[in-house]
Amino acid sequence: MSNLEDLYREVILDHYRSPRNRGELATPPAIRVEGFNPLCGDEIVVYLMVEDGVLTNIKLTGHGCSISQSSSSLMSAAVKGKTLTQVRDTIIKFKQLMTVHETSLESSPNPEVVDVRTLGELAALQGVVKFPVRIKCATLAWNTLSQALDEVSG
Amino acid sequence: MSNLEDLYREVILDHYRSPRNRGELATPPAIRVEGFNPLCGDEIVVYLMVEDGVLTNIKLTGHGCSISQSSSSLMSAAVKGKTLTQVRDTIIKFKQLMTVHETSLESSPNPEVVDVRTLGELAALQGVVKFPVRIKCATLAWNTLSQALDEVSG
Amino acid sequence: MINDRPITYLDSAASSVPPRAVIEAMSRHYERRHANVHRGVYQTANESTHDYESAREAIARFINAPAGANEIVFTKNTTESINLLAKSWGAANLKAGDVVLVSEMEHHANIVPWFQLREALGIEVRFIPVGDDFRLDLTTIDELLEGVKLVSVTSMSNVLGTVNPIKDLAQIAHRHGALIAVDAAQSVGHSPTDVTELDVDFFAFSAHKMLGPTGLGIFWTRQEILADMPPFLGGGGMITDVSSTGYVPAKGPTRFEAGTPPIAEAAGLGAAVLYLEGLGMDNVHEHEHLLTEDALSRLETEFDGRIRVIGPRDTIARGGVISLDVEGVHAHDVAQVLDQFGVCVRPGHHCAKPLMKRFNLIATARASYGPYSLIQDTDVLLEALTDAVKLFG
Amino acid sequence: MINDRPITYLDSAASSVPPRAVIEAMSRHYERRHANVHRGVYQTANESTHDYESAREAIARFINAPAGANEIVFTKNTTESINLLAKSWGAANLKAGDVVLVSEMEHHANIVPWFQLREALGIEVRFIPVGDDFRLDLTTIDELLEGVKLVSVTSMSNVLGTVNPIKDLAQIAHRHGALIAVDAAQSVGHSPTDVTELDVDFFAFSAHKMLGPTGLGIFWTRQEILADMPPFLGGGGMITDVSSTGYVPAKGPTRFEAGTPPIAEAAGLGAAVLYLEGLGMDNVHEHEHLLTEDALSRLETEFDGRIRVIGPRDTIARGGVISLDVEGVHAHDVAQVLDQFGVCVRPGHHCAKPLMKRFNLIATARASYGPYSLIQDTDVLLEALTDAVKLFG
Ligand SMILES: Cc1ncc(COP(=O)(O)O)c(C=O)c1O
Ligand SMILES: Cc1ncc(COP(=O)(O)O)c(C=O)c1O
Repeated sequence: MSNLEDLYREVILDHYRSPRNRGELATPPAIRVEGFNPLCGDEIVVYLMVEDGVLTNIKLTGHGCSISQSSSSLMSAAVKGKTLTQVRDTIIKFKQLMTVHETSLESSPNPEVVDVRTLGELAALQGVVKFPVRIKCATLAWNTLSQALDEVSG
Repeated sequence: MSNLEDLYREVILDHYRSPRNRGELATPPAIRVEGFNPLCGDEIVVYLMVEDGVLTNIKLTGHGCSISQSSSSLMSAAVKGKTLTQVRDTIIKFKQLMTVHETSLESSPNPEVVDVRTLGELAALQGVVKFPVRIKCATLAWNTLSQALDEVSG
Repeated sequence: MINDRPITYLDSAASSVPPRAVIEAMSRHYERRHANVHRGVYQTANESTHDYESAREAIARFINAPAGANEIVFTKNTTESINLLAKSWGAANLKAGDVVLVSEMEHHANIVPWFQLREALGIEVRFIPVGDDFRLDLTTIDELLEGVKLVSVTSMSNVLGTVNPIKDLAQIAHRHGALIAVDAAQSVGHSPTDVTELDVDFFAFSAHKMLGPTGLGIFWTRQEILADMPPFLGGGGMITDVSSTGYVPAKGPTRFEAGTPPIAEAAGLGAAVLYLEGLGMDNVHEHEHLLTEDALSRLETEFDGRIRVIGPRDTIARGGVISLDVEGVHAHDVAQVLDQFGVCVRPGHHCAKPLMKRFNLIATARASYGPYSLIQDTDVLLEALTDAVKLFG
Repeated sequence: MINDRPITYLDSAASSVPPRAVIEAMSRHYERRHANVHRGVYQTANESTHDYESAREAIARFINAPAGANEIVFTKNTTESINLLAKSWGAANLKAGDVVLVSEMEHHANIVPWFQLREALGIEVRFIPVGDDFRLDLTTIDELLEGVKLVSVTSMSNVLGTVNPIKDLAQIAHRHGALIAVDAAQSVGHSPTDVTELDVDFFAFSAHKMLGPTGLGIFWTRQEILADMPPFLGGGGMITDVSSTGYVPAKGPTRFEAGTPPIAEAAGLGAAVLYLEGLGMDNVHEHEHLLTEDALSRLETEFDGRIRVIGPRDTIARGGVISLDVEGVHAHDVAQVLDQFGVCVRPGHHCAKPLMKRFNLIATARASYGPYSLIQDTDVLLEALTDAVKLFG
């Protein structure tokens, strides 16, 4: 059986209690995108500064459960200062980490596709896939970031 | 168990095949009332002549199943030429005959209330109560007659 | 058992008999997995949601919805599905003078909602006539389609058994710029369904006519159309936000699923789909086709013309619904006599009064087959009919 | 079983767990009596109709409808019942400027339909405020009732547990010439109900919250009002006649029951009513009252103020719904931890966003009792809550 320590790893609780990159950026020049999960009421606002193909700054506001909040905090730490290509790559990797095998509710991340060692702290979120309803919480920030990047590229 | 001979007595089949008092009366002086059973599509039109408190003539048109048709034919024979008081009395007796005891779908007519011997040919319809869905067929003509009498009395 | 005779169920067109697997799926749902759907975190709530959402996926697969489960809305029955079409899509897309083209063989469920829309908006409701061969008379279809915004027809008549050429109609409708809706209540449980291949726009049917439970209907439309349909019933589950000043409707099928949906019923439908897929819809169709062919030929030869079948004699494009008109015997009486033999058939206008009028009938006695029907059922039917004819001489 | 722990079901406010008698009544219906209702002649069709109509009678008795079963309409859930009220009675009797008075503690089911009517007709939707004591603030009720045609309030809040003074509100509403509708989803399965004594005009509730199945709701109104309500959904069963030019709606409750109704579900509801009558609604109420009193006092003393109950502390006019706000822990996380103990509670806004906003909350974790709840359930709940508080430190 899935168990709580898998979900609420120390790193996650730490990012929940002390979220990184909280705050706002002036728009413009920054862009601002909102994400919303109507089922649980979680909200996230992502502010992005992109200069010369590099995500130079990111800030977050919003509220939600420990998973959505820590995931957004972890995300901000993982993508800040990276090139857009690297950011997109990280998003893809994270989404793969969150993919449940259709055939089972008990899935674990797909080792062939994602090498968790390349994910750093983000790997702490891999326990979420054992709790399928919480995947939406973990991916909210990432989907919002994805949308923000689409706006950047036009 | 209920069985078919109880429902389709010879008298009933006879009235179905050779209905009495078919036809129409000129209105006025006659009055005309329609009855309709939306569930099975049975329709009946009753024409009544009432003179000095006596139902001097009755005619029927319409269509429906053997029970509704024979019941209307039997009714016309039973009430024609009777005083309105007698007619009302017959209607009440017939309705009692059709009353199912709430507690059982297998009911038979209530012998304390209706003396079937006073009903003449109408008694042939007593088998209908064993087939509760058909009671509506048997009472259609009678309800229509009842309504017509209400119109007579204003 | 009726009068010590086993029941011969020949009323599948009204409601099918769910197999044990379906009944058990629902009992199991209530016993072990019951909880309200969505918003839950705990295990049984997940399992409940899973039951509900996998039924949506099963149905999407079963009718081959191009964009899958996102196109499946659960309603309470076919009737609500068609009302949803009329009152959401119809009210938003039709205006006075626009024409909705139905047919003379429609069930009231595919007539009354359009009459209601006529009252509300002043649209015109036009009828495709039915020919003496009990089939749609399409000779003037191009004229009939003048001004038509929506064609809404049944895939199979619940009185005649006639199967309509939906794919052809879809082509013609689209050529005239009209959309096409299908009342598929009678066909989905009896033959293979492929909305993508039919190239239709809306599809409505009921779980209880395809071995599933009562209380659950299905509405399908293309994702693009669904996305633009305004909400219908308002309440919980169909919103993304509500404040004291307004509300924001949800996206996707849940926009049309206000309140607690028929969850256990969806679990039952999921099981019914698996059961039908196990049988194979081609096999179901072929099985019922053989039963129908056999019954029609015996009815023709064994009653000296005293029994008339109200429906096509040929069994190409014809389903296992056999409406009978017994000379001199009212349908109600036919059904009554048959009941004494344990034979369940349905007398009446079958909620298709315009069609009954077209053929000058008050009522027919209708026998209809399901996947579980056997040729022995027909034997008992014919034996009972013989008795009915005799009784009324 | 979850993590080898038995399930502690504390989510009855979302959906109750049907007892075996209810599940079996439905299975039996499908196995032995299933057939479509009405219009049938054969035995199983009669029995099916009998199941359906006796459920109508059982419900009429259970809520003491003055004119009996003729006043009971079956819908699919509370939400549809309120939509029926708004879209049939409301659309026919309200006009621009008329006011519908709801309260700040309503479920979306009793808000969104009125917002929809506001869009359609230009009515005003006004809110009775909720005080800091989590009860309706009725200090300005006479002013609030200015121009009001209908008061529509919940008998018990699904978030706060607050039981509203419906009888008083009915008197005040009637004095101002308004009618009163009650969203009784949360109360009917938990305390005695008497619509005659309450002297209300409309009543809406769901089978699945009173030990019955999903897919079935109930709408009650007085016979005189029902008689004048225009049809809502159109289709079979709700008409007396249909021709190619128009239709005549049926009289009585069936006018609002288009299509095949939830028949097996009605059989289940009939069994649920018998079951609840067997327990005695006074006993059910007393039982849940004791559980609630005990839980509230333990929550107060055992958590050093880290857990706040969002709802009245006193248990007079209060039901067994306990919403929790755990300091520093999101409701989603509370529910997740509780799930590991097999405890089923519901996190979220409970479809009452205006109320959540009123108290500046995003979500609560809600525990709720049913007739089958035990004090041991509370023990496990508190044990699990202790763990949650500890985990998030
Ligand atoms: C107070 C209240 N009203 C209405 C509803 C809606 O009931 P249903 O979802 O059965 O339509 C609920 C339950 O969710 C409720 O608690
Ligand atoms: C062709 C057709 N359309 C619609 C319906 C209505 O289905 P339901 O009663 O499940 O809404 C039926 C069945 O009665 C039907 O046979």
